Amino acid sequence: MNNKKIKAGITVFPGSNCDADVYRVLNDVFDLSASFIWHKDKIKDLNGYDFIVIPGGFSYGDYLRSGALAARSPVMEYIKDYAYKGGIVLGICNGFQILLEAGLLRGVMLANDSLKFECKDVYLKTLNAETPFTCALKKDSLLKMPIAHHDGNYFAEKKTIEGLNDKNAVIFKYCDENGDITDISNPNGSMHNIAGISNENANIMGLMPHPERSSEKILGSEDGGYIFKSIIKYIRER
Amino acid sequence: MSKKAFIKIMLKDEVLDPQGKAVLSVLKSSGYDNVKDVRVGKYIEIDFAGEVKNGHVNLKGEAEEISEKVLSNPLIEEFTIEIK
Amino acid sequence: MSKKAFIKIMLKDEVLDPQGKAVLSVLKSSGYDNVKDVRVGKYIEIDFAGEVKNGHVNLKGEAEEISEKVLSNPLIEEFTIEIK
Amino acid sequence: MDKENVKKNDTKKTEKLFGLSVEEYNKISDLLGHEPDAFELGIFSAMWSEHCSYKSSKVYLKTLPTEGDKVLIGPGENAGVVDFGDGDVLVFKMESHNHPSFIEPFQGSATGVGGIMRDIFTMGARPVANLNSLRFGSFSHPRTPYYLSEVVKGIGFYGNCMGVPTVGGEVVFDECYNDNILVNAFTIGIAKKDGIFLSSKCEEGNIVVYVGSSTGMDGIHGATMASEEFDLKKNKKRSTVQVGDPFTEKLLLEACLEAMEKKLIVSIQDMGAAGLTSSSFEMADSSGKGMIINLDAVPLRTSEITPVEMMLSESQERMLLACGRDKFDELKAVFDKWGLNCVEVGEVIKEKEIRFFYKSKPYKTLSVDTVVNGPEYKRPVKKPDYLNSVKPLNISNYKMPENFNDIAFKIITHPNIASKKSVFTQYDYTIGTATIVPPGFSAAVLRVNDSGGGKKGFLLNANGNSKYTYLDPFTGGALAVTECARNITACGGYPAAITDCLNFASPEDPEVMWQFVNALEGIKSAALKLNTPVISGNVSFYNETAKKDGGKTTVHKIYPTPVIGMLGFIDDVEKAVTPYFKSEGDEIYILGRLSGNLGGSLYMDLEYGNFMQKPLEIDLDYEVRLQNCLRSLINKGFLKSASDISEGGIFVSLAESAITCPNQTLGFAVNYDTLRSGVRIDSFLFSEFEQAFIISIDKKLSGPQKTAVSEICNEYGIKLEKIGYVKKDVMKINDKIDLKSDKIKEGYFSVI
Ligand SMILES: Nc1ncnc2c1ncn2[C@@H]1O[C@H](COP(=O)(O)OP(=O)(O)O)[C@@H](O)[C@H]1O
Ligand SMILES: [Mg+2]
Repeated sequence: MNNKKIKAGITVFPGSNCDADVYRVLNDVFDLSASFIWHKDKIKDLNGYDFIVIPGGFSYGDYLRSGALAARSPVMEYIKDYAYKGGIVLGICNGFQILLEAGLLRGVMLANDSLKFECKDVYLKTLNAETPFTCALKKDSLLKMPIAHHDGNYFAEKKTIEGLNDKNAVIFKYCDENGDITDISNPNGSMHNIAGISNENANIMGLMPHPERSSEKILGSEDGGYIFKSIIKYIRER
Repeated sequence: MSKKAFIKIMLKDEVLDPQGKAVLSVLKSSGYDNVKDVRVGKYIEIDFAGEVKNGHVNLKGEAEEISEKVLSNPLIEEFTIEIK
Repeated sequence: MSKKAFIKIMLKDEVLDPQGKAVLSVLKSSGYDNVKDVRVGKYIEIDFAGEVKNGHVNLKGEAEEISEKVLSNPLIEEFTIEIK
Repeated sequence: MDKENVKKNDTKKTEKLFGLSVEEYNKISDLLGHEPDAFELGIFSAMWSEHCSYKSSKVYLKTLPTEGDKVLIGPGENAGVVDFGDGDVLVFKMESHNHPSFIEPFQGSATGVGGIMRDIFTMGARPVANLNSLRFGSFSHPRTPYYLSEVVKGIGFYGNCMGVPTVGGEVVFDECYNDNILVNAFTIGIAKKDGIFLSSKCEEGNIVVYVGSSTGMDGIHGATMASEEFDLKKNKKRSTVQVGDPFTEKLLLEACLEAMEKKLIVSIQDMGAAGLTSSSFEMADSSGKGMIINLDAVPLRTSEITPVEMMLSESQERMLLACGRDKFDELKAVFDKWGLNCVEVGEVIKEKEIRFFYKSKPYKTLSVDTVVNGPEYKRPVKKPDYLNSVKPLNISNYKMPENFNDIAFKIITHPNIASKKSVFTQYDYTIGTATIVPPGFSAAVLRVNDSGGGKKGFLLNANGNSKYTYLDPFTGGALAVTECARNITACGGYPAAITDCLNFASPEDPEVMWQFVNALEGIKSAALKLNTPVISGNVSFYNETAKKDGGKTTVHKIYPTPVIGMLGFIDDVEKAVTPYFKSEGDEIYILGRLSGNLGGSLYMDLEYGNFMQKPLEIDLDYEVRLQNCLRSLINKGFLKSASDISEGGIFVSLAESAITCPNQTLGFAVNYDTLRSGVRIDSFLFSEFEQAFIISIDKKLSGPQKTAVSEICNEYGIKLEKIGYVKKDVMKINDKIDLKSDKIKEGYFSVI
């Protein structure tokens, strides 16, 4: 599939607001063919897409709980279908929250321990570099990316965490600029500094920081671009 | 004996409830057709220390004061308190 | 006749409640010394349409379904329902 | 609302006039030929309120410079429009939401942000950045933490949910705002030059369409309330809080832009203050037309609402628009897609009147001209008495402090100086992938993502200095403009245009009016000289509160607080310069001239408890040369950093340049010859708003390059003086200051 442009679908819920940024980065920076999937579109299946991004924002205002209402909207049935069949799904920020609420990933997001919205650069440590989302990285690579969220405080029962660890499904953890995973480098109180996790098969990943906002040097970091480069590499090579 | 205050805080009727509105629209689109309206409020449980010196009555007073001054904005919200 | 469901959603005991913690610290620093603990949850009122065809029992069932599937996240929250 | 008619000249009932004076009431009766009934009175009181009619400020606002080669649309529309080249335009405005934020800081500030964004997308522009300028009471006042935290949360709640980055602003604490906080919100949007929408384009036969949220009882009489002095006994007015729903506004934004793109809208006006009243009358008036409005069709949230309440409701997230009858179905399909109301509520007619229908019957008819052409006053002015005691400062009358390290630390950790990081990290400033220089530095720098690969960008800054305006209204007004320009120039940008938000006490007080008139003169002079026309703005009067202090009632007035929001341009965002030092060893210079005037400074306040002196006046001709010189040096790539000298003086400027560097802690060693300059060391360190910049230059600059730098300075007639070097970890100035950068940094970042 080398000559064809990779096709990406970007879901749009009422209240999504990082959809345009992801669209621009995928099309203009990575030269893919990305298009929007409006939550009400009558799509029978999503097989035409090489991967799906659930972008950030405030779907349904994030009322009730972040991501909760979007997770229960009809298009998620198709996403679930797509994902169960092995399709690649990346949820960023609110997209991560939606994946959790939809049960595609395990655990929940609580309010940041500061109880405040936090917008700032963080460092991430790559724990697993053998996923579609990280295969262009090396294990332990450090990435600088911005976060911008109010509910990024990952929480799960002990059993779930053990499960994640067993399956190598904790993909990214918050760390400091030296790669040390410390309390101080944890921006939101997230359990074990978890910033990004996948499902068992590693075809679904949720990530709190924004790779689309850190894919160009002029924006202060190109590190987020590795997430997209990984997906591209994986698709090209599979 | 330890006592608890249960405080329910709702937006006043005439005040817009964006959360309720959003929940309503999702319920409708999920086929719950006979849902007519949804209002979302807060529920707060306050646990008072072991020895409540001044008894039940004052506890209610204290809970009222807390509700009015700290927990709610009387301009847009109203609260009800139960002591158990 | 129109019916209402009153749904209380609280975080499970073992889940940390940062909002409750924040309220607690505000109360303490405002001199409410005998407040021991605060938990913050949600209170949701659902108004069902004028004619409830299937009566009381099913309404409760419907409210339960809504609470479980839409309103709460069973991983961290638990709910109680009252129909009036 | 009271259904009973108000009797002429019955002064006991003036409260029921909703802020109208008895004379105004009588004039309305004359115009109508009868006593206004409740409906008419409601409409007039809203449209003739200070907030909607600008009756006290209009005559003066007309004198502002509003034209320039880049200005496409000046004041008068929902927002001003500036040409950005390549077919792009920028649309911006600033608005106050002071009173609602005081009574409900979270919702008040949130709806303030929502309101200003609506002003921008009404014009067809997609909002791309927000700023906010905030004033709270004394930092130690018990209510201040509450206001600060709620206001910031409210702003973040709305802006973050909308997906519009909040990239800058200011936060000031002063006792004078204890009972009147100020929340001024600024939004800028981008549009195509041929994609601008106006409220003045209604054509006969168009249908009038209501879109967005339903109408409820919120915010009724908001417009008149904002125009009345706070008064303890008027607490009952406090039932008028509006609740913001940014989620709905996001949908409204997308729906409006989609409908505009599809050319389904002829004319559009947001429903802001005085909701349906102002939007319908203003749209009719600016189009030279009239309307039929069918009140039965207005989407309602509650059935128990009277016609006048419908007209006055300030429910948020609503718009009124006119569209061709043949386009309505298509229009409705767009709003349906976004799940929003889209209802035909009337028709545009030729006769300049609004005919209301209610319960399927004609209800009332009002002449558009009569309602819209409210009074216009040239209110009495009087120079305030206190100004007679504000004299130039002679610092030699004040004993030199012993320990400069202490006072320096006190200044850098003063809440008005210390970092506002804990504020702006609650705002999403990275969304949009356009923020090149984030908040925390001089001006925000943004790029344009679909400029076809070009590197052009724009800069934004907001500033006001109420203490200086209090001490010298003219200078304060001029300073607000100049300081914005300094911040923009220090990044390498060209100041282009401004918006203003003029926050004052009661215009019925001649002394306040004097402050207003003179501050406006200052803004005018600076805007003319710096070539930054005023393209939009807002006036907020009555920021004062009557309080009973021991039986006696005193009126607490805010300092006159004109705030300026400025837009600047830059050709290449990659060439933007930041204010912080870059590497050890770089040379530090002062570009410009120092006056050493400590009048009105924070130093005088903190060290001597007296700041009632005349502040430094601005030489605007020199200022223009200075900024041109600086920009020229930046454009040639000679500078590694540039920072203006604002509150706290040179010490603060140097210290911030050292500690705000993102990935290292720098310091400096500075030596300034006080003997030769004849300026006392404290005057050197702490005099504020000097007409000078602190710049740093690579020590490895070649001889010819250094010559080029001098030549540029000579060409503009600007002095350049080397004062030291960038160091690591320590801050040293003469033998007076010797501080650890870490300690300063820790203090600076932990106060707020
Ligand atoms: N309310 C606010 N919202 C966003 N940014 C803010 C706010 N207050 C201050 N800032 C940011 O903090 C920085 C310093 O502000 P200020 O001290 O007013 O700067 P200056 O004196 O250079 O104008 C600026 O980048 C400004 O945009
Ligand atoms: Mg400033």
